[in-house]
Amino acid sequence: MRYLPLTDADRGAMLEKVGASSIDDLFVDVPEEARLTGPIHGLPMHASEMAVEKHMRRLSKKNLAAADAPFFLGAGAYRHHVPASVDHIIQRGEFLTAYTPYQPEIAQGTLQMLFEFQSQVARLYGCAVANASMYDGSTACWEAVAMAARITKRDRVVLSGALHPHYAEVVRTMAKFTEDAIAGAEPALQSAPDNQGLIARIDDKTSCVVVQYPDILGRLPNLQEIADAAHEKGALLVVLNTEPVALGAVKSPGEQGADIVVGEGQAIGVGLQFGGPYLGLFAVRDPKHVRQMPGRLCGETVDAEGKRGFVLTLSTREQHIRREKATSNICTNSGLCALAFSVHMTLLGEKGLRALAAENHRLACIAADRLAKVPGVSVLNDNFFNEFTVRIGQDARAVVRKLAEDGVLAGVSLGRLFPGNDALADGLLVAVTETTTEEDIETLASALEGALS
Amino acid sequence: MRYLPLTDADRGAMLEKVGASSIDDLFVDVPEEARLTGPIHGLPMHASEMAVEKHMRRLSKKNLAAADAPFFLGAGAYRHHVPASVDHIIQRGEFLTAYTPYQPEIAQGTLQMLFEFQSQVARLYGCAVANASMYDGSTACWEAVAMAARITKRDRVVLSGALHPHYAEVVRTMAKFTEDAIAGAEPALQSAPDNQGLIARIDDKTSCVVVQYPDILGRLPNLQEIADAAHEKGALLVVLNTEPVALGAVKSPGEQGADIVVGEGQAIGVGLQFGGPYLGLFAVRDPKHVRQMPGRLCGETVDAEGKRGFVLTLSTREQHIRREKATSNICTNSGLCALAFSVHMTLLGEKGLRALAAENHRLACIAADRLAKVPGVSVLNDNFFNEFTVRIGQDARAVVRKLAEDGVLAGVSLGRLFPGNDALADGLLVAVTETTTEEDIETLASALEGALS
Amino acid sequence: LEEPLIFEIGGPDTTGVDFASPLPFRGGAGGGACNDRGASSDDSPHPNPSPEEEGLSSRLGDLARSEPIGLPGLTEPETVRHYTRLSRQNYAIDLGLFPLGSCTMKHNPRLNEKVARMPGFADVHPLQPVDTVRGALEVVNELAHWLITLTGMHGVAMSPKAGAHGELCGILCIRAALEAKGDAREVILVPESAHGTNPATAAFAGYRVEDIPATSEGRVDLEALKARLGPDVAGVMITNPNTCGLFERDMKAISDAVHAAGGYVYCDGANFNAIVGRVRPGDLGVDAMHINLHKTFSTPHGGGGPGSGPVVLSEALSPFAPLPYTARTADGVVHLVEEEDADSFSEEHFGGKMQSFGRMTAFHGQMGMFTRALTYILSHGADGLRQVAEDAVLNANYVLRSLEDLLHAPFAHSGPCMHEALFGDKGFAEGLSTLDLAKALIDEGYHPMTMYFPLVVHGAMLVEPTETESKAALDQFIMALRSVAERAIAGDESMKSAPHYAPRRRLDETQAARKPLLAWQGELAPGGRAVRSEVGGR
Amino acid sequence: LEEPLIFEIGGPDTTGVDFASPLPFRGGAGGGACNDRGASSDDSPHPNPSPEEEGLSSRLGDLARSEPIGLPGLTEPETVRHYTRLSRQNYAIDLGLFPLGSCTMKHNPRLNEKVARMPGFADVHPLQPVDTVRGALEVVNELAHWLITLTGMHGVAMSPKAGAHGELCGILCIRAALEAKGDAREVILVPESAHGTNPATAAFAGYRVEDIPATSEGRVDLEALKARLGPDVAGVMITNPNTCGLFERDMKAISDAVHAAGGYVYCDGANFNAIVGRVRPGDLGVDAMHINLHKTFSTPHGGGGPGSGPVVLSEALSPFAPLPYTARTADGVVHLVEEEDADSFSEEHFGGKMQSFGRMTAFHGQMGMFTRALTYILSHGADGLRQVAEDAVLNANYVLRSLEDLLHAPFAHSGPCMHEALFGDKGFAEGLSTLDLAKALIDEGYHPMTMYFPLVVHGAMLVEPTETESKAALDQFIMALRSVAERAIAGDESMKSAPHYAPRRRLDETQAARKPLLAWQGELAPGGRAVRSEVGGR
Repeated sequence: MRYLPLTDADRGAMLEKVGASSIDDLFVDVPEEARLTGPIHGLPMHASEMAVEKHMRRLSKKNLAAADAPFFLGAGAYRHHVPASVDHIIQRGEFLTAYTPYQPEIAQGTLQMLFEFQSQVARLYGCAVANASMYDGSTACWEAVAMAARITKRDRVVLSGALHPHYAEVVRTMAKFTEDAIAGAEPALQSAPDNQGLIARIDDKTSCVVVQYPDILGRLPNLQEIADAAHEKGALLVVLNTEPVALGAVKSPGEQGADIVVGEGQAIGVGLQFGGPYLGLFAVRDPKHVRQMPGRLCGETVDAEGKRGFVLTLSTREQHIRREKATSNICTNSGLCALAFSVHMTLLGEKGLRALAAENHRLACIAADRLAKVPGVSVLNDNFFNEFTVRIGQDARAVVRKLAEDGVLAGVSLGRLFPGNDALADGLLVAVTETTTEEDIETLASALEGALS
Repeated sequence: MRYLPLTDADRGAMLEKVGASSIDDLFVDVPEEARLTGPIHGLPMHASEMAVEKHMRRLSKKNLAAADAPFFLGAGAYRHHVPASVDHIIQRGEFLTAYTPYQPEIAQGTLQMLFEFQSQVARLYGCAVANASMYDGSTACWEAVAMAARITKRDRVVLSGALHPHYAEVVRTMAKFTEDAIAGAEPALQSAPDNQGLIARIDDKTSCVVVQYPDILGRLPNLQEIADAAHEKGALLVVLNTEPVALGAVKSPGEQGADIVVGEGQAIGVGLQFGGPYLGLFAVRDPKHVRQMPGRLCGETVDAEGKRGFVLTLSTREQHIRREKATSNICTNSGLCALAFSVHMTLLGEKGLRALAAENHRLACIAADRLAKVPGVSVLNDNFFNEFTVRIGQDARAVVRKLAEDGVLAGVSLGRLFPGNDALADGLLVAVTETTTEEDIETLASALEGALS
Repeated sequence: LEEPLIFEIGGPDTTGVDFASPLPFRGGAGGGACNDRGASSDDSPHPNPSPEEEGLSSRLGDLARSEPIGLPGLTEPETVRHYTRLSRQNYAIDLGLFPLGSCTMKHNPRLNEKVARMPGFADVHPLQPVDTVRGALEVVNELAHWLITLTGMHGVAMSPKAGAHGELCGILCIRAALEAKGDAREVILVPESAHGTNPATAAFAGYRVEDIPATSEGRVDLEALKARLGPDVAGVMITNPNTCGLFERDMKAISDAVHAAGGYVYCDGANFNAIVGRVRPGDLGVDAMHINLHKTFSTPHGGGGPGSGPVVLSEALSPFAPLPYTARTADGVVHLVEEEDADSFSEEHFGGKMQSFGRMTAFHGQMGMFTRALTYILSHGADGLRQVAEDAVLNANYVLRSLEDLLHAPFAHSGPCMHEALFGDKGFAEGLSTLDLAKALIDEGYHPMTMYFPLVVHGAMLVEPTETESKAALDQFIMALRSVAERAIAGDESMKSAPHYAPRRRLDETQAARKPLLAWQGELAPGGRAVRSEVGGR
Repeated sequence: LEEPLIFEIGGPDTTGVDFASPLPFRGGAGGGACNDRGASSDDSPHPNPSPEEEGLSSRLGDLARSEPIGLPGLTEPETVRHYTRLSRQNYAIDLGLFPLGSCTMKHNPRLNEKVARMPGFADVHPLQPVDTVRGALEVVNELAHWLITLTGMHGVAMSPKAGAHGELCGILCIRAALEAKGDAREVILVPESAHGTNPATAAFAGYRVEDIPATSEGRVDLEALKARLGPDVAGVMITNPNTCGLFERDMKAISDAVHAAGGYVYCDGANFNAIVGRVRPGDLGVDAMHINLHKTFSTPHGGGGPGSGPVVLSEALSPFAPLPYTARTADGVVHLVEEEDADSFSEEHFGGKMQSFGRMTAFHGQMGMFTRALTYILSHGADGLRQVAEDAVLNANYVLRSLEDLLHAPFAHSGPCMHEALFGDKGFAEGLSTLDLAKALIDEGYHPMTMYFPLVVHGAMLVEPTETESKAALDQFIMALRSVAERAIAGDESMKSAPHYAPRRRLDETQAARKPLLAWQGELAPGGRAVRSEVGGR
């Protein structure tokens, strides 16, 4: 067995040292009736690398990879080009096979990277402090809600109607158990987000308002007026972003008054991966809220010789110290994805991120204009970044399936996201990135035209 | 430009330091008429990583990859499964982006690896000493011929008729310039190699006899009798091996009396790569011949504190010291391929190599027996390892092309290797490795049956 | 050389990513070995025209960014070098033994990495039409099947993102099951020696946490537990094998007692690697157990994640599992079941109504970890996984018995240990602590063991070698550990300032916490970059 | 920790490669999130039956191996760790500046590595039917086209395996061209400062080598060369930019003189990176020049190879190029031309007969390097490659002018340098040498420059920074080099025992050469493995 270094001779010598006559002696504490005598039933015996690879390749080929089709899906997961050097770096054994940096003297590589990552995220979000990452955007979003409740000591949450429905569902699920009250809704197909309706739902029992930016329909709400309204009632504004590339083109949530900014970082460096592992981003505008933050934090300090170094810090918030009084039960972060994000962001830099954002927006504008010319199609959005909603006058879900059969991955139907909501059924979310070509856009337009005629 | 770190500000500051007013000033020594004024004509401007990757992927997809077809090609390049960890290791930046280990104190990684590699090759070949690798098997083969001439001070070379024709051609080409006389031939479709005919050509002007093992038709010549005959005339026996996996199943050339053993190491760790880069192996049975060897050699020594360490040694043989008196003009070895070979060989070990060889032989036997049942097909070989010759009663070259159209890569026709030799035209070389499945063999047999009927 | 921060070397105008038009290779390049002819193309690039330049108007409205972000950029050579250098300041399993008890640092096979990068897994969107991702769903389903098989359970929730998330999933299943019966209970019992995530999870799910005492043997006190059970106890959270490295002999009795009292049994499966293939937790009455794919099934830790924590469930809890889930129907097709059709699907194919407690995360879980774990399970197979557990246990016992004469081993008398060996600091010279020993071990070239956990042992040292260490590697480690233990006993003061040979000397954690500096505070050097502050030397 | 040899840790019975039957996943796994059902398979493996066990007889005849080979095996965890540890004893461009003059250690883009591994390039056999490898042939042809374009030459031979192999190719073309004219000549002129491969190559091809003198400026002495030319001179081998880092101003005049005398001009293209995109050697009358793809076009050095040395050729030499070659015909199809059809193909499509001197290697050349080099060329494009040369030259001049006040720079007065800066040891204190300075530089964290080459300068130090170093990196390097230079001038004796902080102290090369130990001599520990000889400490 290629992963097991002990030889039979080793095993014999070691059993002798241990004072056991057989390996079974080491399992004496397992009750007789629970001991399996032979190999577990049903699972094949060990297999060669070649055989396993072949099996997995066969399964892989049963999927239509995004690179093999004109591709327009977004809705919280975006396909961007990831430079080859990102994957090279995350495969360095010293990053890939390291553990959580509990021994900082021999983990400065991971720790300095996390400090750089936190700094990048904080700047991108317009915040003071970001943590070392969460599981993903949806769990980060719930943690933000829980944190707002701790800070405000209130238990009523207002969710924007234009929040990603999976995220809203996660919040609702968790709130069932924590007994927070959730006021939410589903979006209406309007050209701009209903900020006034949202603001009207904030009252002085509201712990926080959760707003997505850009929202699930691709629209860009003005956050400042929501922030002002929330703050007036003593509530916090939680802003969710699921497309960090957008922040290269639009104002940050922090500069518009968001108190907690969370997001999904997958778009930078991580890739699609059928939904995971992804990268939860979490930041606060006001440093005074740091001690209420969930998750790991890396901080700068010095060593015994006065040299700069980095450590995990403020762990008194965390479960391994505070146990049932922790800010969260979260233990793992998403370290390797954070590395991928940080490396990709370093390669981009300010200049590259802005150019990337500009290119995304440029192509999205071209796509919107082109699709608007397809008979029966109208573009909903007043504004958008790289994703927008079109109405196609018939059940978009069926059209998406039909186009997939023809090898075009046309976008995400609102029917897939909000099943059962007939008012949304003709809506189609179309995401465009730098990986989209004008030829792809043309293919989509023609295919849509064909499907709708 | 993503690979160029200087900013325009840097360039300005540096020009100032240098005392030049513009970059053109640094090219003053180029005659006016040879200076290009604009970007070179014809080449596009710089392109994004994404665009280049897309272009190269398009070219890649115009090829039929071996994994996508039943595959039976050999003739000096063999397809084996390479464990994923091999590629991981050769992509470590410290191996990939290091130079020749001229500063041994900071190159012990490469040097120890080379020492291990040399030791592995020497043992595999049954020799005392191997060098740190050559460009490929064919150039190693010529270097062996040249070395034999240096040792024997004779200039007549006897080539076995069953030598890979590319290798024979390289020897002939080089000999035109070095004025060695080459006696060669093309093989006859006999079930066993013509040892006696070969021996009859050895005389007391012969510097060396070059024999391939297994030979180009997959046959296994008995080397000992050739060695004895050569030694009797004062000539050396050079043995060429192009399938190192075979040596896990058959006697080594060294133990049968070969003086110089050379080979192509590609089969272990390196992969097909459309013919290169490959890995030349070079070893001598008698350590006294070491100083006549071409190429780099790594040797053990100690450092100033007495710790074991490794250095490139005996460089007085080499061009950078001896210039026109060097044993060879060779400068580069094939370091990264040697690493891949050594890692794969370490993963195999004696046990794995023997199991791999057994599996190759087992499947080849199945294939030979199955193909022999195809009407019109006969198996030529008395003996073979994982490659054998079949006669199919018609022009094999056309049949191979026809089968390729149907998605079966059927083997190498002797017509491709020996064009114009009508006696060989119905011969087909079939190679079988552990990557071949019994289903593949069945597909080939059916396809052949269809093509021949 | 010290490695500066990206903010200290990167400028706002530097980038390692180019944007130019797609390559205009119309007709391709011409020419040949001996001839310079054929078509050539001469298009010039168009570097990202803005929408305005293209005759489009921007659709950003009044939200277009006006302020700089302050992000530094590096070119590719600088980037590769920065992170390569940083990486070399890390210890990792690829470099040596990493004996972190309860964290299970085993070898991460490279085949797993290769498989996870196959385009059909890595380059697939979670919301693609289901017919275009059948292979991905098969991976989820096949892994689910083997997890169920290996644990002897009834169902599995695949979406939890990590171990603690899986704990939460299990506890929420318990809560949902109780609520479905109208049986509101308030207390979860947790042993003192549990991972900190256990009480945190129970609290998060709205439960009050009470301790279960341990016996002097280091196991749960069955009688005390029984005495505490009652109508207010929703369940227990037990780690088995436990954090003292011992198998809970009375597991079945505990389960029976809890069930009899109307509660459920949560098993923390962090240490499942010790028993995989030899014991099925389902046979011991467990109702829910998370499985750390990065512990038992070799997916990489990556410096702190991502994890993946599928939760296997008993028949009683399965209906309450979170959405989405995958299921293969009798016709062999794998389905993705989400909110929309969970009820109908369940009724149609499995003859029962789902009572899912909801959704724990967007999308479907840690696909990248599923492919790796499945690859690992298939590589080892039934015989290999059993051998994994055996070798892990043998290695741990070898460490225990090779050190118990020197280091205090409080539960050495309690029978064989399982995957890890526990020691305490009793016998150390005055003033020297477990921390000092750990830091001294760094100077010997090793990552220290888990320190000060579990809390039940003073100055605890928890050593988990795993099955992927050779005897030679263990012998060398034991020798090193003996040597530092002898120094700790003898009172070698130099240990207090260890490590001496690491990339950093001991770091001041107090200062870090007192004046938290959590982000770089400077401004980027405009139009260029700051010269590094430290120079020369090593 | 010292890393033992694989022979000291690996056993003959250990392997990291399993052989078992293909997975029998007929019907796949069943089950779902909530249900443990569905088909499962229960086949057992058949571990490699021998041919005899299969009812086949072995076809190895009497040559079946009977003796052990003596190869050690390691499992995958041990293998990964062994090589990871070894790698960390290397310096590499990924770790820092690597100023090896005439060796050109520039950044190796990772895209190149990704492209080279695409299955259509990596998993293709060289003898596949041509219709199944058209894309591969297009790569060869497209690269050939750009090499011709960039050099302004007529043709290119793609098959040479490395720079020195390319030199040989060029010289053999010259010899073949002369022989075709019935003009046997005996002498090749080579400057003293040439790479050692130049004279070795000429000698290998049967020529007598004579030196060309240099001027005090460090360039070829045109008048002396002209005086030596005559009917016995087959050609000259000139490196341009030369190994003193200077451009040969008189290159065109040299070419004209050589041509007038009936000879040919070989240009060693090792330093083409200094002028790519700014100068085309074809415009200077060069007849043949090899191009080191790993120098100018960024393919990795890999610790000493593989290289790749295509040779661009003038119209006069092109017909003599070695086989095989690729050519695109007017219909856009790329052909592979081998021995069989070279003559007919050439006549049909290019209106001329091939007079190839033969074949230099099996198969078609270094495909893996071609894909990388083409990727690099397309990434940089015409504007980028020009910038490459400019930045390389600017960086070298910056180094030259930042050090010439301290280090002897013999040709500092000869004009700007090109890609590299040359210094000598004049001014060092008695007893301290270039070697000592180089080893002291190791202690500063740098790989030393090229030492004692070119031979024309005493104690030569040849520094080539390349274009992929930032100004900040250069400033830091210059500071380090100044510091060791100052110590050499001041006579710091501690330099003689440098390096002090490297994985090894100075190694005894004399002992290595006097008693060569070139292979491990021991026997493998039977049935297990030797315990490592050294333990502990760092």
